[in-house]
Amino acid sequence: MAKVLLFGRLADVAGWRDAEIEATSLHALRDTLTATDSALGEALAGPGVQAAVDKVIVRGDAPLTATSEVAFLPPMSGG
Amino acid sequence: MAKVLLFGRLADVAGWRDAEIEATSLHALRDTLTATDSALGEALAGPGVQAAVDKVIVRGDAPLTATSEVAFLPPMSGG
Amino acid sequence: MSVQLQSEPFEPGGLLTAFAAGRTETGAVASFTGIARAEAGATTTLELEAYPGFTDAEIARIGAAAAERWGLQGWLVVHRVGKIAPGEPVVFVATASRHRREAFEACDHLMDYLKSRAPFWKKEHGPDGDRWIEPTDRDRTDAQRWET
Amino acid sequence: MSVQLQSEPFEPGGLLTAFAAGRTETGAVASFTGIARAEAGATTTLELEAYPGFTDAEIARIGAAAAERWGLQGWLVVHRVGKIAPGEPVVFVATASRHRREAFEACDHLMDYLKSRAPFWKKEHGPDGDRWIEPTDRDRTDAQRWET
Repeated sequence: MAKVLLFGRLADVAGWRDAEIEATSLHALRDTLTATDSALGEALAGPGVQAAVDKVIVRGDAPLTATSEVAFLPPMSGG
Repeated sequence: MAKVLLFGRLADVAGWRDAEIEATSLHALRDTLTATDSALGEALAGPGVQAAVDKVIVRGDAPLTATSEVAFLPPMSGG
Repeated sequence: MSVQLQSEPFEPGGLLTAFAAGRTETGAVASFTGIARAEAGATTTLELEAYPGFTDAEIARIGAAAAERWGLQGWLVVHRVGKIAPGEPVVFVATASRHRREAFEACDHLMDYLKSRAPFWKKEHGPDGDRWIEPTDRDRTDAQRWET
Repeated sequence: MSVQLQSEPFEPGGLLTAFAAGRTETGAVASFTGIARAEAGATTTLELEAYPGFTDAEIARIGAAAAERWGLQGWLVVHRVGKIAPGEPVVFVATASRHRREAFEACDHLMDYLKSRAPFWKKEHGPDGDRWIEPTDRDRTDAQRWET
């Protein structure tokens, strides 16, 4: 059960900001999210959206454990 | 009797900061100061030394009245 | 050498006083205060979202790099998160160095980073509803000045 | 839009608070505080001489030109005169504008002017006696950046 966090407009698209979701890898997590909510799946695949695992940006796939925290980050706008 | 003000190192050279001196023009005033104190005369003629009459920089000669204020300004150093 | 994200309003003068205190070998303190503009009556409220533990770590990394590049004696970033009313300060940056050029450039650089690329997500609540804000072209141009 | 020459110490944070207060259409406030450095134990005292009525008028003229050039919403220069102890603030400049680039550039410009060409005469009282200080080459170079 990875902890999943959505930021910015991703949370608006999904209707939630954090959830516990079963997944053993980042790719598997994306597949699960897309299967559950195609609009969110599309938003996650959009330009400039990044994923962080345990607060480190990850490109490509990564294994997840029960204590992993995964954050999906839309393009950062600055403050 | 023009009021004469010396700034920065000019006052150190002369040993005074302000004085009342009889002069009808800036040139005449410079001549009087140089005749009285040749070291001051030399300092006043040094590079970058400017004169202001009634707080306006004057290049060349200018008439002086009894209420004129003449300031001799060494190169400005900034604060 | 500090980053502070906070939802409460802050007072820039008090931050400057504390930052500048007791610096006998510092010749220069530059500061910048960014304020939420009222935009002439279009009563919008700014909302900033951060990722705690990630946003502050990224800003600290950029701050440390700036301190190294410009030889800073100190730096401070205080940034609001959450809803911010018009007229309230959003961000305060201060930098300290021996000479003024370094303090100015580092402060300017940190602000360009904070406004264009720092991990915040920005929403405007206005009379016509909410909208997410993307960085402006000028923000990108300003930030690129430092990439040489 | 104000120049203040004073022989008493001042507190930069209080000046920034007053300057930034009530600015609903200002997005950016830049400030700079110049501090007399202790120079690692060489206990020198800085002494600044101004020509009252001339020095402040010249600074006001440069401030007004900067306000025009960068579209400032406000600016403030506070400058010490007389003897200044190590660690004490010498100069405070603040600028306000809608966007940050203008506030930064105007503040930077005013400081370059104040440090290199403003009508002050500067003396250092040190362990080896007194000496008059002339502008440094770097001051001249910094000031020349604005002449294009």
